[in-house]
Amino acid sequence: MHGIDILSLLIWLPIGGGLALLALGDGNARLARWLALLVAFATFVLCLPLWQGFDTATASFQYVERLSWISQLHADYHLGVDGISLPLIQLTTFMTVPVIIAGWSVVEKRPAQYYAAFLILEGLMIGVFCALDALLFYFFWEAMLIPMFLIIGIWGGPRRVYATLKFFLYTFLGSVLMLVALIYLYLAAGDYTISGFQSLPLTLIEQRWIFLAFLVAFAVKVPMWPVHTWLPDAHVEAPTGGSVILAAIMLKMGGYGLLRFSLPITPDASRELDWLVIGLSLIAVVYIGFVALMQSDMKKLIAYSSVAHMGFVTLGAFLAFDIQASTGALAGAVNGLDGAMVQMISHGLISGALFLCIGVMYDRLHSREISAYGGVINVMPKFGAFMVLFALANSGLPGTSGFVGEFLVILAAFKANFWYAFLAATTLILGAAYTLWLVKRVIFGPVANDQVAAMKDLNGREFLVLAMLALAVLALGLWPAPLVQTMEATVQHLLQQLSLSKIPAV
Amino acid sequence: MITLGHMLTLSAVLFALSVAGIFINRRNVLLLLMCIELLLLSANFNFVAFSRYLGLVDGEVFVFFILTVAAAESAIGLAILVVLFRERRSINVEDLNTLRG
Amino acid sequence: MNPNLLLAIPMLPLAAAIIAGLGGRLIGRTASALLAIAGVAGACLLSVQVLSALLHGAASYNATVYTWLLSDGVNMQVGFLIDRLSALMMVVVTFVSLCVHVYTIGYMHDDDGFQRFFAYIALFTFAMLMLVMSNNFLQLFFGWEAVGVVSYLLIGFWYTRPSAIFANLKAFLVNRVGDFGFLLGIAGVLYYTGSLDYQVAFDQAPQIATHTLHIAGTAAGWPAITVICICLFIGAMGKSAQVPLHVWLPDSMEGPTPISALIHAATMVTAGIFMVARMSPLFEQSDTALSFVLVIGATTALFMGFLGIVNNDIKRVVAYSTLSQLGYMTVALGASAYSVAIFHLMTHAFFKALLFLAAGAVIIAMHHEQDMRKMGGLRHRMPVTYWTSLIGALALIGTPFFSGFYSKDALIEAVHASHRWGSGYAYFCVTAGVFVTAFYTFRMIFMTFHGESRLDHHAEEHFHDVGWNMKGPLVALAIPSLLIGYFTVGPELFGGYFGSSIRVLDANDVVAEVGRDFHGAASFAEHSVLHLPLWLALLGVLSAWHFVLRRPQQATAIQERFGWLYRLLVNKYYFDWFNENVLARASRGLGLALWKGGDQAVIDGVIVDGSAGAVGWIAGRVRLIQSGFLYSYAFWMIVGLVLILGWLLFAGAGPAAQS
Amino acid sequence: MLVAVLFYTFATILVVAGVGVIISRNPVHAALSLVLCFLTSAVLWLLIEAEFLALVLVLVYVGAVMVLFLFVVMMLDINVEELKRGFTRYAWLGWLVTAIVVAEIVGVIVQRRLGLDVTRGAVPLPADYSNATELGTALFTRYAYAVELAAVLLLVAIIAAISLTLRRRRGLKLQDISAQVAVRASDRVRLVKMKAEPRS
Repeated sequence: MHGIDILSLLIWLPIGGGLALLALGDGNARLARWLALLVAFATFVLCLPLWQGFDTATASFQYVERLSWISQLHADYHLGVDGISLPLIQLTTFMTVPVIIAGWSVVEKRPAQYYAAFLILEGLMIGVFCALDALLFYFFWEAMLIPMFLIIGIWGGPRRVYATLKFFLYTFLGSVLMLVALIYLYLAAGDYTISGFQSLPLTLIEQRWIFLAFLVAFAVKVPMWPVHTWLPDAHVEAPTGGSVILAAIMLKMGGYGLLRFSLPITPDASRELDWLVIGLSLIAVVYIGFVALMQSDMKKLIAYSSVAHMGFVTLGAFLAFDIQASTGALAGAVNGLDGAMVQMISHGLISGALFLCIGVMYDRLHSREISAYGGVINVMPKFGAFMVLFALANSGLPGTSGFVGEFLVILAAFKANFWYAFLAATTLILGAAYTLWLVKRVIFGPVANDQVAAMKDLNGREFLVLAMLALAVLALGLWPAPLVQTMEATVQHLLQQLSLSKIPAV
Repeated sequence: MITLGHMLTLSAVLFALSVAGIFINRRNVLLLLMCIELLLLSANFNFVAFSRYLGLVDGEVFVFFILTVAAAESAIGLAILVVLFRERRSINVEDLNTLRG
Repeated sequence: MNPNLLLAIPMLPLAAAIIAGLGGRLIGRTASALLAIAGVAGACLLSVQVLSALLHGAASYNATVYTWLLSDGVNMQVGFLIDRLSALMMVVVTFVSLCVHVYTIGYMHDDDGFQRFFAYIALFTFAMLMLVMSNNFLQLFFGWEAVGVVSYLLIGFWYTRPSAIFANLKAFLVNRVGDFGFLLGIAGVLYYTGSLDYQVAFDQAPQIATHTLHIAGTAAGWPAITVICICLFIGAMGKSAQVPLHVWLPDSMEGPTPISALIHAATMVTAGIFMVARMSPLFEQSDTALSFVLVIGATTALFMGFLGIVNNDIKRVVAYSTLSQLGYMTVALGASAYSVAIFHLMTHAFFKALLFLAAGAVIIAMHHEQDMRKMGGLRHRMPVTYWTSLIGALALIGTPFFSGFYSKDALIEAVHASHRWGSGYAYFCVTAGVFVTAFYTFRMIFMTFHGESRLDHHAEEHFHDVGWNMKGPLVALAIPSLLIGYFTVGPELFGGYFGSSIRVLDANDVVAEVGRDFHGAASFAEHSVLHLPLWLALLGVLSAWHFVLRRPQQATAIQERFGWLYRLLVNKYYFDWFNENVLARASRGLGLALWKGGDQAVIDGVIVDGSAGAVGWIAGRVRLIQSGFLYSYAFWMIVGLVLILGWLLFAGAGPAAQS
Repeated sequence: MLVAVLFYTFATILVVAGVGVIISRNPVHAALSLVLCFLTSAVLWLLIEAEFLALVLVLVYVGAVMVLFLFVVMMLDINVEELKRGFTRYAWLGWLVTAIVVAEIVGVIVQRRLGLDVTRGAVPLPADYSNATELGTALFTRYAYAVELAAVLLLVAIIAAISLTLRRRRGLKLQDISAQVAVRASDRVRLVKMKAEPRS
């Protein structure tokens, strides 16, 4: 694959498009929209050939590009994808398109800059997933915060300053610890290659500290309990598109980091401290489930539901050690890792779709309060159908993507410990309770008031966006095999990595 | 014969005097500036002494620079003092507490 | 068997559902209805063909349609297992569904959601077929949840009614409690057998029995098979509405009546029974789990029957009857008489669907009046409905030669023959249940069709008998309700019909024991004269006649005399009260406490704002050092100097050592 | 011997003058004492053969800096009485610290010596030695860059001092030459064409 550097193109095309939009200015909103859509769509289309040439039989990185970047620090511009990052990149390019369309007629304040921020964000996020050099990874990781910060801070709601500050400080705190860990690893390894880090022997004490530093960074991003409180605030204040990207992709960075850094770099510390991650994940599932039940703000409810669902990602990722402890073998651990990955993709689609749905309602009524709505389906039947579908998907209905990840993780959890599975499975009840109670109060029932009565059903643009996502959710739910097939080799390789001790023999 | 010890002791006394001056004259900015000059002089004494007793000219070069800096410092210090006095009609340090939140 | 034809069975209703659902507006009402009916009729015909092929000796079919997911060597797939058990279920499902489809044309005629309704019930048929045709646990769970969702959508079909959307949420959540257990059970099966395939799992059932699972404090641990079976049965309890997860079924009557007939009487609620029968190789390994099944089923059978006595809503009476009958089936499962359970499931599907549809006809005729106290004397005004309901009622109470008789009598005999822990209690419950069943069934028949007309002005004005598109299905269902037991009891129960699809250990085989006394369907009926249940049923009918028609005032008197009992029954044993005021309120309270107390007070308040506050506090202290006074800085500098010089002077080893 | 006598004499004057700087209430007296300090210091530096610096000290300090001080003291209308209000509460602390510092420095010099022979005299210089030449050679060769920097520093100090003390008086009439050059005719004269108004 030496014809075109497709990964670089994926990263820099949206960024270039974003810069072009910035240069274009806000004068011509119409042109800006179409240009943004064109770029987003082109990026999505560009991503498709990746699957064509992707070899699912190998766990090694593909489409690798490597140029010297900062030679004094031995940091390279080093890109590549494997079975874990490829689906996430595809998700990123896929979700950006509806986000652009969703802002079509709604964003009036500085439209070109709005789209530019999203396109630049897209490029940076793809960069995070592609980077094979830790410093490059860190560069993208931090740079990504800036457009998001601006999106919430400029186009956000009334308490946006508080929310952005909280968002920024939380994530920054984690990132700084990660940087310390990366520098330590760099000093030990001599360069910043991630695969070099993965094969680096480390003593248990070193691993513990590195693991904890990584854990803080990624736990904030996921977010895991108890560092999740930035998420509801950020979501509530963010514009619809911001919420979608935040929920659909940025949260995945945490899960991706755990799979890419924590587990392979510090397998022994992961083994030792897996109880911590599993405990926090289960708390997230149960505790947050109850908290979500009582939310009166729709976006907050979905935000909390995201925390609970991401609990499955972290749970699935760390089950391998307990499975080994309880059954003496690693059989079934792949289920957990596969489940974590599928859950990430699926949650990206579903939570993105739900935030878009809330955005559709917000555009009409300018309220996110559940009590302001009621009987929406009477006036918006098409919308109601979509909303019910996504709500059911969110509560893990088989046949939708929401089921696949949870199912796999619960299967694996049972192997690790009956009570893990028991607590994780409570999501069946809690997830259904908070999601469908929301549906009952908002969608069903008699028309609540005159404002609801005046709501117009979906227009073509909104219909297109939701239909796209609905198809993706159903397709993934009815036939997840291709997705799992893509990452199988990588996940097996990851399992092998984390099952081998890295403590140097004395 | 003037030994190194003589010069250093004299310098120490000057230094201590200037420090004491900063304590004693804590109200008057002008006197504080003078004490600083005295302080720099005591440092210069050391430079000169070591330079001569080690036979190295570099110490004296540094004295030269210190004199330069001291001159610049006193020029600006006095300028500030003048501005200050215009604004406040006072050079009492205790009146200068605007920055104390 | 031709795989493509098998695939066509669920796909026909699915295609109809998709077209009617997405393009209903486009193709219009009639076309949607016809399409759905055609789809289901095709499925029904093919199912009958499959069943007859199996009866004529065709081998069972077990194959994969496609691989859903392959993870870590666990092959999760969608596939079909067509044996006599599933074929029987397919026929029952498609036949009842077909009747309901036809009936719906009349029942939903005036409703705006006509096409939507057809889409839903066709979708339901698809989901139910996927459930019964499955050859693995995963697809079973798929169908299981899918029928639950369609049920959710259909109970809330009239979504503007607050009671309907309350009922559908309740139904879904209660079912989810069951699914919670079910999913754990499936995970357990995978854990111990390494496969989700029925055949693999069932073949390994004895091996599972050797494992123990350490889940609670006991050092010995629990037998794994018992845990798995109880988990699976919790799923069945949710779907088949067993105590205490039964609370959703009476409320589900908020849905349109055809749905009550199809989903909440004939098919979906029996999915749990089907599932346990399907899992017979697993359940047979655990006596404890079966005793649990037995006791739960017996409790449901008797105590839910009582509730039918005090209810005046015609649909709810039938609903409680359904609960009670589901309890009967569960008892049969618990007594290892799986074939009897399925047999009762089948006969019940016909006569209960019939009763529901008849009730629906009455409701339509009465212009949406459901209160039996406002009915009476309808037998002359709607004769077809009357006679068909009478057939249904007689079948339900177990009149000899009617279908329900064979299944119920065999069931009671089987329980009688069982020696499992709890079988004594179960036998008492099912026998007493016969009286209760007869009493509430005929109370309903008498109140609705006999006696003086108590119609109010509104109903009288709008009264009109229903058309043949509704009567036709009644007749179509009445025929099997009357006859099917007579013709199938011999082969199905005692003729080894189910073959290897139901596996019973010899020690538990109560059906075989009952079968020793079986000498043909006719003599089975004649022998019933010697058994208690027949007389209890007769007593029940007579009591109903006495209290409803002859001396209604006595009923009122008893009601007043035993006020506490009446209140207990009217309040449905306070299950709903408990759920709403204790469980739901506690959940909401917990949610609020965790949110306000945990998230906002502790995490945001103490940790997040607290750390910010701590930084601010420290900064406030440190700031004081920055006093802005030159002499203070000078002082500290000098102090530092003094310390350094002091160190130089007094420290032991230093540069001074050399001179 | 003569050198020793001179040293002790001037050292005593220096210390006394230093004390005078810090304890005199009147800034003019303090400044004059400081001038005396610098003069005696210059003498002492001459004694150890640092001629050039001694001269620079006199020229720069006494001639320029101290004059500046005196100017400022006299220009500002300082309320001497207010500043005279005795020593501060912490004066005793100042004296104490001073005593400790002197004692410690002397102790360090005498006792620990820092690897030096403090009883040694200065390095004897050859007869044709020129302090100015040596210093100049060092300054303009090895320290050329630093000299440049020092020059810049002084320039900055000049500009800073001027700009700080520069007073813009209100109401002062000055030419704005750029505005004068940039003016256009149309700003000054407007030709208005209008009909003659009828005489009322």
